[in-house]
Amino acid sequence: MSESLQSTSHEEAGADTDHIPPIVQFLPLQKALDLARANSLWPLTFGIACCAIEMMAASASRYDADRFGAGVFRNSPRQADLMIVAGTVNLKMAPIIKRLYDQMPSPKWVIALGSCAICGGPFDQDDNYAVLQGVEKIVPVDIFVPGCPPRPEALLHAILELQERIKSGSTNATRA
Amino acid sequence: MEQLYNILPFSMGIGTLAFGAFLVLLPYLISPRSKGRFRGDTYESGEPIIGEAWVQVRAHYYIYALVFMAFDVETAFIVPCVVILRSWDSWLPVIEVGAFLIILSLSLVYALKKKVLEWE
Amino acid sequence: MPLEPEAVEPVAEQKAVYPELIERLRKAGATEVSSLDYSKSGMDVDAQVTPQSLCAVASILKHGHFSLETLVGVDRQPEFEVLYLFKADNEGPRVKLRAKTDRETATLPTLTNVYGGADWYEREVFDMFGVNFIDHPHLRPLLLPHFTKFHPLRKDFHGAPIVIPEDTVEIPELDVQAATKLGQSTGLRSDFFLNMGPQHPSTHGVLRILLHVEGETILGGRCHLGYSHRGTEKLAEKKQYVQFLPYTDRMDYLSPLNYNWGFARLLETATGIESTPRAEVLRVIMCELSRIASHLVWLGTYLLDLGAITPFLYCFEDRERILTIFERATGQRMTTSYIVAGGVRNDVYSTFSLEISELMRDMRKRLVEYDKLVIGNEIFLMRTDKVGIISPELAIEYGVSGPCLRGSGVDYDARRDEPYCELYKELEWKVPFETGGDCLSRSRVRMAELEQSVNLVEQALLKLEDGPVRSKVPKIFKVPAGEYYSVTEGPRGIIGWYLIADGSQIPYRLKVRVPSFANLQTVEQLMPGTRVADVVSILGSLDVIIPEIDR
Amino acid sequence: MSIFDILLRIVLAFTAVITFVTLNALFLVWLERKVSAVIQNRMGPTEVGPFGLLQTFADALKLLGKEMITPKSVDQYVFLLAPIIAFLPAPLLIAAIPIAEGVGVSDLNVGALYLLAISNIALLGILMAGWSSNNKYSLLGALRAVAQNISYEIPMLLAVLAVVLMAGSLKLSEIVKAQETIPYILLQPVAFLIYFICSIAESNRTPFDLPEAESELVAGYHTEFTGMRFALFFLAEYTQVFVLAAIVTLFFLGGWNGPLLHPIVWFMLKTYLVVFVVMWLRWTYPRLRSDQLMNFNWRVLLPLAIVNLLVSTVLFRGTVG
Repeated sequence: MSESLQSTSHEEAGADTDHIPPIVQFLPLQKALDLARANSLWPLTFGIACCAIEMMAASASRYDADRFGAGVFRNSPRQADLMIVAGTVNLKMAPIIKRLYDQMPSPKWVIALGSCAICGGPFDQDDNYAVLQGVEKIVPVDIFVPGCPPRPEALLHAILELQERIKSGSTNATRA
Repeated sequence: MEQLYNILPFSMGIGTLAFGAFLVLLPYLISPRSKGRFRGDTYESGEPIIGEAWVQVRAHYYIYALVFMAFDVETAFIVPCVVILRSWDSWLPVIEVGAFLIILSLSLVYALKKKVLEWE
Repeated sequence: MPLEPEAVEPVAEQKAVYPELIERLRKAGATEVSSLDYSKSGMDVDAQVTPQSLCAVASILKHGHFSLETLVGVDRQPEFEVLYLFKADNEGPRVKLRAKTDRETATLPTLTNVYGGADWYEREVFDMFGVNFIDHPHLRPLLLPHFTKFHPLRKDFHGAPIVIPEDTVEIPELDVQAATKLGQSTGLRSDFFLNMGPQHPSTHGVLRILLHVEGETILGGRCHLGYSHRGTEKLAEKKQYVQFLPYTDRMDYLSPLNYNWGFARLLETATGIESTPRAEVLRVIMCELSRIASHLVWLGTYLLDLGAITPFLYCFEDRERILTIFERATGQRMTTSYIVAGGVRNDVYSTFSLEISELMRDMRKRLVEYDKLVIGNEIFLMRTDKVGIISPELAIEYGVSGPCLRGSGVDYDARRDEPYCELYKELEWKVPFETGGDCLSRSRVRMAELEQSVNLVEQALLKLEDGPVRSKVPKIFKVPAGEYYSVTEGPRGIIGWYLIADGSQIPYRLKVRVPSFANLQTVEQLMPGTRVADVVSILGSLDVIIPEIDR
Repeated sequence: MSIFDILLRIVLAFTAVITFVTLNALFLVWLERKVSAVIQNRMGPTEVGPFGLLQTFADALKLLGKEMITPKSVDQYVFLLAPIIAFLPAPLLIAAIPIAEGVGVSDLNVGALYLLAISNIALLGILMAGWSSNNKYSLLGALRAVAQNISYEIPMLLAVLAVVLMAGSLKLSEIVKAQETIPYILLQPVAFLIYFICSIAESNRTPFDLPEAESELVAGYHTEFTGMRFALFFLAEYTQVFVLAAIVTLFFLGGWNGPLLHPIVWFMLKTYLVVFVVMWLRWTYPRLRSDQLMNFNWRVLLPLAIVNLLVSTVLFRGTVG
């Protein structure tokens, strides 16, 4: 138990080395792929707490994330591009999130939805024994969405923002 | 043209295999790769797996397959009979097909009675 | 600071409310049996039991058809005390048993032989206080990860650094054995273990069920909880009463208002503050709306579990309309913190009644549609009829409540049988119940409840008269020392709050009795013999909320 | 005709078929999303291209640029081959379907049998996928798929035979020609129903989508497949839906027969109408349970199909002879 899961991955998370760049690097192709990736963000069906309900609302009729191509919720991480961490991550859940993130194929992105996923939210007491103070400690996060829980519009905005960043090649996954 | 018809499925199949292989291999060149620690783990709702999925399959499934084989082959036998029914001006093929189908249904009743077709 | 367990004044000398019961409890070995004032403490009978007599006393209660509502562990410093809360069906008394154990040995006999439903409760106490229950069939951590070495609700525990060791990737052999134990192994090598959850579309959050499967038939299964455990009960011991209110929203995020009300009612029973008439009406309206919204989510997600996607979107659209009203009235869509001790936080906006009555009109039409198209659907009937039958006995033994209990033919609803609001007595409505006990019955009960809630809201709107929405509440909110219990009926069942106050601004111990906990516990009993698809159907029909269970 | 000529024809035909398969699948996925959106009071894809038409192109391109993960514990070669095998029948089927008199890659004289036989290759791919993944969800999905497909195969074949009986040929164009005056849906309504139900089951669509039952098995047999491998299963599935609709059109709806409009237009109209109905069903119904599905086949559909064939044989002989 010399090194803990969270410290190693934190180092990985910060660096670009989490992704190995493709063998063939050809700028127009890369641009085209980035454009396609931006417009087809399939989220992983994955809700932990309150925010998950707002995530569901964002995919329901009124907000309809499918308009932006982000409505195809995939249950298997193997087919998902976007992990939306919606809810409080505690120390029992953290290894699972790390595992799911690893199982997703590259390039992949993470949205931390809600205060709990950002920093522990209302459960951020100094001596809280259960709640991980921010999901960034285990997986690299691209977009943080504040709120408790954030409104569905906020999630849509985050998706649009992520799309812009993917197109401009400035996310954790496509920077390499 | 006849020639073309005969080799068409075959050549089509070869082409499709090649196309499929191309599609499957191309991403190895143009996609980035990740190197997470659990990348190659079998997915099972995010938990580590207990045991393999390659377990023994019950003999029941085998019987199931046998029943299917019986029915499918029998059905295939009717095909020529049915096709030429139109050009034969006789009740003989009708009686033959009828007898065949009745035997088939009897075997179905038997299989149902023996509960071979209960799926679990 | 050590606390006297006998903080509440016993009223035994005035009048014993249930003399016969008290006599029988005494005979079975209970000491210090006394009756309490229900209106002040929420309990009728209080009895001290020794570890030796615990099972005998509980057996008496079991024969009297009491259901085990919850276990409350308390660190009395130095000794530990475990409170067993029982409830008789309908108008019967609520009974509290108290068993003590000292800090060093920390052992008590298990109650699982008498009440099967004690299983998870004892595991939770084991988790939180380190109390061992002798002969418990599966005394493993329930909410905490198996690698933690601390007991957070002990008073001498002051936080621990959050470290996730690497060896969490190994599944403990004990868990595997436990899943096997529930099913009988067939001796073939065709059986395997299947993890359902924590990331699974139909576990409604982060529940994990370890299934022991052969083909598609389930031999046995164990639930693993705690993937959303947030230490709320420990936090409560650091927060002032007023500050704790927002945390109640986040337990059951589908019906936060019902939780708000439960907590407000607890504080009102404890301090004697009364809410205003207008606030009472507003509470009923908001909570019934909340119940509608919650049941709509259940309907949508249940159909999603059964493979139909479209109803989910319709239900969510209807729910959105309710949330819009919540947002205008309370400022938040989901985490409302609206109902506070002494009333509600603020008055509603001018077109409130108009909007709601319009919504309710539309709701009635939609309910007819749902009933015909969804609940009447042939495939839906095939998937739910005679699946996952909870017998009334099992329901009572496990402390099942809410629509699940009423689906099993037990006619109990706290709104009617323990009226915590005068309005429920005045309005015209009925408690729907079905006798099948299967998924279909539970579904039908919820559909009927939707209709009743619409009824209630419409009638309550007519009673909405002008007036203050909050009575006078002291600036510094203190609760007099004592033990209080209060019960409200949420969309999923009984929400109970057990408070041990020491007279300060901070609770000494606050325990929430959540309905999903008991409801979910039955699933381990229902699973063996069914198919994988049935598990999904059963889970959906129980309508559990995981963060509420894990807290 | 020289070898070169034949080769050129084959290459041309192949290119045309593959292009059609791909474009058609992309269009159908788009259609599915739009149809579901309309049914669910939503908009569906709107942002990428006009009416979101390019949405599925973006999806496909994205999948092409996605990492291929081969999990550690899989059976490597089978795992690699499975999606390709599953995709194999798609072009083969399209190639055998005539879309109008003389229009089409080839019009085999055993067309009806050929279509039914070839479409089952996909099942092999599914079984390979499920077994090689070494994943329990996949395994259960594959077992379900095999059991379901082979079960529904028999009544389906019997239903087709009833049609063949009327037309007296296995050649697809002959079958269409025989329906010039009256489509077989009117003469053989029971066979139509049986065939339609069975073919929905064969293509694993709701309410028979048990092999990939999302709420139980996460993603069923293709749980472990990433990127393009997963896309191949998708391509295969949607082509199968198109083929099933085309067969329904050819066998029961009179194929390209119809007044005023061009035959090709008629054929496409009818086919996409059937596709729409299949989608409509998907977005309306819940899913059956595996044992209920099997019982429905062995106890209802199969006896019904046998009786139907028996009765039509007798009636046909009686009226014709």
